[in-house]
Amino acid sequence: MAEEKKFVGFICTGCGIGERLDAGQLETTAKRDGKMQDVKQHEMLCNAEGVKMIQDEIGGGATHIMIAACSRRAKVEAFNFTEVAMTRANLREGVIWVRPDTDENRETTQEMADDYIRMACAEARFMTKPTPSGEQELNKHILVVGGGVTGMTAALEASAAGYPVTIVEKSGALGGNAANWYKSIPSRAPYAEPQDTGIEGMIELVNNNDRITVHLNSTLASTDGAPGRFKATIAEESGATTEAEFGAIVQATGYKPYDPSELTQYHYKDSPDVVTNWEFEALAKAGGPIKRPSDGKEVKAVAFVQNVGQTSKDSGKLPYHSGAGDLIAIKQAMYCKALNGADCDATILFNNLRTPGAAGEDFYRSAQEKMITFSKGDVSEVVPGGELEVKFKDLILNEDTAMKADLVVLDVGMMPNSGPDPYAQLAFEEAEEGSEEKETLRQALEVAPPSILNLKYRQGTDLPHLRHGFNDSHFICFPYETRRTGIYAAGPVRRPMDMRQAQDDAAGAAMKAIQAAENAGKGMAAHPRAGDLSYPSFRKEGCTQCKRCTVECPFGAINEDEQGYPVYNEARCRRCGTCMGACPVRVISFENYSIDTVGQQLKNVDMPDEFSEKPRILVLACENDAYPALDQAGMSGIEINPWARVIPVRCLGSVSLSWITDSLNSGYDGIVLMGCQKGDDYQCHFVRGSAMAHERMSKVGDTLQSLNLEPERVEVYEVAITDVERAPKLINDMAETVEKIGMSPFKF
Amino acid sequence: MTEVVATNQTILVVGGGISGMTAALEAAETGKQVVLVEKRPFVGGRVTQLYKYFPKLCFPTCGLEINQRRAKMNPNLTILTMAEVTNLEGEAGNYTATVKISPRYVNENCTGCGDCEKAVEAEFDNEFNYGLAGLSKRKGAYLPHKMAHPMRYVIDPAIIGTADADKAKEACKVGAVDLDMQEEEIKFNAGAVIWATGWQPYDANKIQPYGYDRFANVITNVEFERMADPQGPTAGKIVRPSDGKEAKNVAFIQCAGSRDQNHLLHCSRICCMATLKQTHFVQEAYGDEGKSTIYYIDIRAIDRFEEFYMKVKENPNVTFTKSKVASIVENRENQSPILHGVDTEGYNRYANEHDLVVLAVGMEPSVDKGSFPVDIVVNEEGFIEPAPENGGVFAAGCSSDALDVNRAAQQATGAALRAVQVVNRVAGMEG
Amino acid sequence: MSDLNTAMAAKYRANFLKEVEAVVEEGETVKMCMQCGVCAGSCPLGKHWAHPPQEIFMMIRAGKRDEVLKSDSMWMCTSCYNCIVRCPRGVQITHVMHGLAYYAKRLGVVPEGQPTQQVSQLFWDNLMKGGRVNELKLGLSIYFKDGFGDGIKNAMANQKLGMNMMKAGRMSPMEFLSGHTIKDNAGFQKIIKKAQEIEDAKFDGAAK
Amino acid sequence: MAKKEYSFYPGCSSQKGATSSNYLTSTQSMCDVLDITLNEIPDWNCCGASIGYGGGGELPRLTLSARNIALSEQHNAGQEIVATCAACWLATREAKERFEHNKTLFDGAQQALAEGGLSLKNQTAVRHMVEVLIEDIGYEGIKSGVKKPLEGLKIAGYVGCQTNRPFGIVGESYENPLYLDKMIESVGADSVPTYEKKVQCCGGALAMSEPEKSQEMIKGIIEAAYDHGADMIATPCPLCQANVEIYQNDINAKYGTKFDMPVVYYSQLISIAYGKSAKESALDGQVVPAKKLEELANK
Repeated sequence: MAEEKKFVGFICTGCGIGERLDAGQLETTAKRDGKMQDVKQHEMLCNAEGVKMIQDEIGGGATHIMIAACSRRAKVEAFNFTEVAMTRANLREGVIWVRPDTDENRETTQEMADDYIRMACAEARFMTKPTPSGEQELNKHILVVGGGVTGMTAALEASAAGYPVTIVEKSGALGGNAANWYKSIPSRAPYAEPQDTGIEGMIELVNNNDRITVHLNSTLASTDGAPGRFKATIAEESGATTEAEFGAIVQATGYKPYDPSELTQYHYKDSPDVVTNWEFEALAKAGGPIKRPSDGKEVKAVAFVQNVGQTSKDSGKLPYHSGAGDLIAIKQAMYCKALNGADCDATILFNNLRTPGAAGEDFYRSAQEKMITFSKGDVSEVVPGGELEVKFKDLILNEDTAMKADLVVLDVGMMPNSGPDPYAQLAFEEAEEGSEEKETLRQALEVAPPSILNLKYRQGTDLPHLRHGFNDSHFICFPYETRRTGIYAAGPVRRPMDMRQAQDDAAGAAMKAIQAAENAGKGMAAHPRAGDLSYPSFRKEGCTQCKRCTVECPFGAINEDEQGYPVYNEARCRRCGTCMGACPVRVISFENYSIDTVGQQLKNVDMPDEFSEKPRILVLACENDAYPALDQAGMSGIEINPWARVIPVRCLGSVSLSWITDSLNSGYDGIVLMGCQKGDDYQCHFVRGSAMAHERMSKVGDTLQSLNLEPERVEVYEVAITDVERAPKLINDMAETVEKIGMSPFKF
Repeated sequence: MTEVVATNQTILVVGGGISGMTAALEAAETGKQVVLVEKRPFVGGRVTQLYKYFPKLCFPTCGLEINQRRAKMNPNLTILTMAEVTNLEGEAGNYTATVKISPRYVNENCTGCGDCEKAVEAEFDNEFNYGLAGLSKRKGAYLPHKMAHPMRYVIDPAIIGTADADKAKEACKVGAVDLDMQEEEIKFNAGAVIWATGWQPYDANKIQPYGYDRFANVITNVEFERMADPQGPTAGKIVRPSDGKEAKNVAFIQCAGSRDQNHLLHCSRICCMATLKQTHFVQEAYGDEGKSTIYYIDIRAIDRFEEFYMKVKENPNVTFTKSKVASIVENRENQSPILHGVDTEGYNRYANEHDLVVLAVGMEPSVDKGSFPVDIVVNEEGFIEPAPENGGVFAAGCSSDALDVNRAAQQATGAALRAVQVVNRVAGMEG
Repeated sequence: MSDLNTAMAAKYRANFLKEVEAVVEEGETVKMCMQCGVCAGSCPLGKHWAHPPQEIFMMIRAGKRDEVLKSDSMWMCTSCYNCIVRCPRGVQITHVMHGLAYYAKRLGVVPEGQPTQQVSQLFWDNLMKGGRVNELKLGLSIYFKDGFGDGIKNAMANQKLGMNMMKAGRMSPMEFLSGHTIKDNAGFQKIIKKAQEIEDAKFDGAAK
Repeated sequence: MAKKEYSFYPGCSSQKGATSSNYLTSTQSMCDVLDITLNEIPDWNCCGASIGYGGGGELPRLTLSARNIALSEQHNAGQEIVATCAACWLATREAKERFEHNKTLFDGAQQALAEGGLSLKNQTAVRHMVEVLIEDIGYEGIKSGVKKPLEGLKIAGYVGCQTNRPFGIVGESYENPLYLDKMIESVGADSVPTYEKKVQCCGGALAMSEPEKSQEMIKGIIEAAYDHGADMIATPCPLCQANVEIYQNDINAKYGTKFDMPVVYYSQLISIAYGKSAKESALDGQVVPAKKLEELANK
C-alpha cells in the first residue's frame, strides 16, 4: 500500500488573476470537481511568503500539489518542489492574457479557468512523484573506441578529470592516421608554420597514465546494457576476449581518405607521381628532400589540386567537403619549401580557399609570405609523364592553361569510419518479404561496413547516421545530442574536421560521457529532459507483444525478451513518451506522465451540451515549441478562442490515439495537435515524434468515419516556437471550422 | 545584497551567451556548482537576436527554450545578470572573483506582468535591434525580449529620478520595483573560470567605403537578421530603412571588415553561411521576385555546410560575384545604393544598383586584451589562445576563435570539462 | 636596355613573381594579393586599364612577363592611392604600378609613344636641369613631345588656357629665360648621380 | 595665440609665377594672422611629384626628398617640415617612412647625400599645412580670428586624393573626410558634407598625358558641386585646384557644359575671412574669378 496521499491546491490571485477571475469559484471547483483536500489562495504565490505557504503545506503532509497561477514555464525556480508531485494550471498566460477583459467575456473566461483547474487537479490525482529506479549504480569508467588523436585526447581529458578510461583500438598501435603525418596544421599562434603532430608524446602520456587501459588489435565483439552499466566484450585479434563494464562510451573511430582511382582525369592510378594528400605525408615524413615516387628525383615543382572528388552531386563523389583540405595543402606546400628549398615551386590550385578563423587566415598569409602560389583554377586533367602537366582553367585570368609539375598532390576528402546505419537494418527487417525494397536494402546492407559497437540493441548495432555516414547530432545548439544515450561520437566520424577541432571535440564528448555516467548513477535522464527521474514502465498483463514500442523508440532504449515483451533500459531512455504514444493497448506509462495524466485532464474538462453553443477544442501542444509560442502569444495579448483547452505534451510522439478517440467520443468538437517540424530538417528533439504523430493521426480518419464525424475536426500542425501569431490562429481557425460544420453530436 | 555561495570547487562562467550557457549547464548537469555572470539583463546572448540558424533554418529560440528550462530547473547553477567580472585574483583551483552588479531596479518579486511598462511613458531606441533600434522603441521599463530569462523587467537607469520611475513603482502590485537599488560589488571563490564573453559585430562605421554611416539602405547582417524576425522592428518585413519600401533586390557584401588588415585580420567563418542563409529570407519574402547578389572573395561553407551552399547556388535568384566591392555610392534620386567594383573572374566592371545592401560584418572578439583581469595569452586577432599559461581560465566559444553556434557549443562543452578537471583536482586534494 | 631585359628574363625564367620581388619598387608585397579585386574596382581610371592591378598581380604569378611589362596598364595610374588604402592585404599597389612602369621603361619595353611615360620622362628631365620644375618649359616640352607639328597644334589649342594663366599671374614667360633653379645645383647633380648609380647597381646585381 | 614656427617646403608650383602662386600668397597672408612663421627650407628642390617615378626610379626619387629633409634638419633644426602642396607633403613623408623601414634605401640615400656634403637624420616630422591648422590651431582657433564670416556662401570642400591618401589626417576617413567641411564652417560659410566627389581623383599628373580621361573625371567633380548648389569649390591641393579650375573651358567646349565654377584654396577662404584684401588673398590669381568672395573682401 502506497503512503497516504494528500492533495492541496494553491491559487494565486496576483498578476490580475484575482481581478479577472472569481477566485472563490476557482477554489470551489478545485475542491468539488478537482477533489483537492485543501485549497489556499495567495495574492502573490511566487513571493517568499507564498512559497513558504506551499512549503508549510508540504511539511504538513501534502504529497500532491496543484498550483494555479502562471504558465509552467514561469517562476520555475520559485515553484520547484521536487519532494512532491506537482501540476500547474496556467491561468495567466493561458487564460486572462489571451482573453479580452470585457464583461461579455467574463463568463467564458471564468469557464476556461475553471476547466484548467479541473485539468490540473485531475493530472495531479493520477500522478506520482518520480523516484529513481536504482537500475544502475555509478560507474565512472569510460570506454573510448578508437586510439587516434581524438580517442587518445578523449581518454587523456577524461582521465585528467579523474575518470578511468579504456581505449579499444583496432590496429596494432595508437596514433591513427596522424601517426603517419610529417607535421600538422598549427594549433597555436602565430599559426605560421606546420608544427609537430605531438602524436608520440600523446602515446607516451596514454601509456604512462595509470587511469588509462589500452587494448590494441582489439574490437568490440558486443556492447550491451545502458549508461552506467554498459557491458562490453573486447575481442583481441588473437581470439582472447575481455569483459568489462563502463559508465559511458566515446566513439572516436575517425575517417579514411577518399580513393580517387575512379576519377580518371587525374590519372591517379596511372602515375606514381600523382598522390593523395595523405600519401604525400609519407613522402615528407621519409625525410627531406621530398623525392618523387617514380624515379626518386628531388621535386622542384609541386601542384596541389584541391577539392578532388568533393562538393559534388556526381555519384561516387562526396557531396560535402573535408574543410581542412586547403589548410593541409598549405601545410604540405610549406614542406616543399622547407625540405626542398625555397626554389621548389608549390602551387595550390583552389576554388574557394577554405582557411577560416584566425588560425586559418594567418596560415594562409604565412604561405603567401613563403611565396607559395595560389591560383583560383579548375583542374580538368593531370597528364602523366616524365614531367606532369596539370591542365586547368585559370578562373581569374579566364583562360585555359596548364602548368608543369614533378609531383601532383590530390586533396581528397575524409570519409567517416562509422558502423552500419541501424535504421537501414531496421528498414530491412520491416520491409515486406520478397519486395523490391527489401532486395535493395539487402544489397545496401551487404556492402555496409562491419559493426563497430555491436550494440545488443533491438534498434540496431551502431550509432545512427545523420548524413553521408557521419554520426553527428542533428542539432545546432546541441552538438552532442546523441540518439544512443551515453554513447558520444567525437572527431571526424562525427563531421570532417582537422586535428585541433578533433581535440576540442574529444574533450566535449568526454564531458558528455562523464555526465552521462554520473547521471545514470543517479537515475536521471540525459538531455533534453536532464534531471528527470521518471521512467517508463509497462503492464505486462496487457501487453500484446506488438513491438510498436521497441521499433519506434528513437533512442534504442527498449529491447525485447524472448517472448517479444519489451525490456526497458531506463538509462538509455530519454523520457519522450514515444513508446507510450505507440502502444495501442495503453500499457506504458511514466510516474508523472501517463495515459491517465493526460486522459483524465481532457475528461475533466466541463463539456457543455450540444445546444449550449459552447464548443470544446482540445489542443495538444509540444512543450518545447508550440507551448512557449502560446505563452508568448499571451504575453503579446493575442487572443485565443475561449473554447480551447491546451494540454502540453512532452512530444507529439507521446500522444496516444486513445486520447483522440476518447476526446471525440466525449464530445470535443475539434482537436488541434501542434508538434515540431518534421522531415529532413526535423526539429523534434525526440527525432520522429512529430512525424509519427502525423502518421498516426492519418489513421484517425477511420475513427472519425465510424463516428460519422467530419475529418476537419482533427488537425495536426508543425508549429515553431516563433509562431507567436500563427499558433493562436490555428486554434482560432479550428473554432471557425467548428462553427461552420457544427457541434459534435457526442456530448453527454 | 546578492548572496553567492561558492567555493574553490565552484566553476565561474563569464558570459551567458550560447557558449557560456552551454558550458555552465554541462558542468551543472554533471553535478558541479556553477556561477554564471552575464553583463546583459538576460542570458542567451546574441543568438536571442538571430532569426534562424544555418543550415537547418531552425529557430534559435527553440534551443534557447531548452537551455533556459535546463537553467531554471538546475539547483547547481546560479545566474547573475547585469553583472560583470571586474577582477580576478589567484590561480587555478583558487580564484577570487570580484563582480559588479548594476541595479536593475526590479527585484525577484517581478512576475513579468508588464504593468510597469504600461505605466511608464519614456521611450528609448530598442538596442535589441542593433542599428535598426530607431525603428522600434522600447519603454523605460521593459522586458528585453519575450523569452528573456530571467523573466524580470528592467528599469532603464535614464528614468531613475524622473516621474516615470515613480509611475513604474506605483504600477507594480507586487512590490518588485525598487528604485533605491544600488550598484553592488561582491566577491566569491572559484576553482576554475570559463571565459565566454563572445563577440560583437564589427563596427560597420569603420568600413568607410561602404557608407554604413551615410546611407540608410546599407545595413549589417545582424540588423538584417532582426529585420527578418517577425518579432523584430519591421515585423519580419524585408524593407528599405530609407522609405519602408520592399527590398527585393538585396546585395550581400562578404568580408565586410574580415580578412582585412585595416579591420579584422581573421576570417570570421560564419558570415558566408549567414549570408547563404539570409538569401532564404529574401526568397521567402518575395519568391522569384526576391533577388540576392553575393559579393565574395571565397565562399567558406566548409564540410557539411557545402551542401547548403550547393543548394543556394542552384537557386536562379541568387547571384555570386567574386569581388570585394570597392565602394558604394548612393543614387540620390531614390536612395538606392550603387555598388562599384570588378568581378575578378574574368575582370568585369560593374556599377550595380540594389534596393538594400547587407554588410556581412565579421566577429570581433569581446575579449578586452588591455583590461583582462588575469594574465592570459591572447593572439593577434584578440582571441584567447589554448595556452597552459592561462592556468584555470578556459576560453569557450567565440572568445577562443570565430565560431558558428554549433562549433561554439561544441567547444564550450570541452571547456566545461577542462574546468571540471580543475575543480575535481581541488576536490581530490580537499577530500 | 634590352640587354638587361634579356638578362633578367634569362635569370628568372618562369618566375616573374620572384623577379618582381627582387627589382620592382615594393614588389615584395605582390605575393600577398588574394585576388579580391578591390584595387581594380577602386581605380578612378579603372575602365581604361587593359589589365587592372588585381589582374596584373595574377599575371605576375602566372609568369606572363611580357604581357605585363609591355602593357600600358600601369601607366594609367593617377597616384590617387585609393587602392592602397583599401587593399586588405597591404599590397603597395600604387608604388608597385609605378615600379612596374619604371622597370618597363628601364627594360625598354614600354609601348611606343605611351604619353604618360613620355610626360614622366620629360618631367624628370626638366626637374633634373635645375633642381626645380620649370612649368613653362615642361608644358611646352609636353606639347612638343610628338614633334614640332603637333606641338604647334597643341600650343594653339591651349593658347587660351595659357593666356588665362598668365593673366592670373600663374604662368610667367620669364620662366622661359631664367626660371627657378636651386643655388647648389652642382651639389644636387652629384647627389642624384650617385643615387642613380646605386639604383643602376641594383638592377645590374639582380641581372647577374 | 602663441607664435608657431615651421620649416616650410613650398614646392615648385607655389613659386612666384607658377601655377599655384596664389596658394603661397594666401597661405602667407593666413599665417600672418595666425602668427605662424614659415621658415622656408633653404635651397629646397623638387620632390619628384607623383609623375617623376617614370623617369627617376626609386632611390633617385626618394633622394630628392632626402635632400630636402637634410637641408631642413641642417638649417631649420628642431622645426617640423610643413608643406602646402599635397604631392610635396606625400613625397617627403613617404620618403621619410620608407627610409625608416628600409635600411638599404636609407643607406643609399645617405651615400648619395654625402656627395653633396649633406647628411640625413630623418627625424623630422613631415606635415601638411592642413594638419597644422586642425591640430595645432584647431577649428576654434581658426574661428577666433574671423572678422568677416563668409556668410551665405555655400562651398563644396574638395579634398582630392593626396592630402587624404595614403596618409590622410588623423581621425578622418579616407572616404568621407570632414575636416575641410569643418574648416569651411569655421569661417562662417556653409559646407556640403555630403558632397560625393570630395575624394574623387581629378586625374592628377595625368591631366597632361591623358587629358580626355582626366577631364571626364573633373567634369564629374564640378557637376556634383553644381548639383549641391555650391557657389564654389575649395581645396587644399594645388594640382586639384589647377585641374578643376583651368580646364573648365575645354570641358565646356567638349561636353557643351557651361561651367564657371570658382575653385579656391582653403587658405584664401581663411585669409578673406580674416579681413585680408582680395589681393592679399590672391583672388586675382583665379582663372575662374571667385566673384562672391571678391565682393565679400571688398565689403
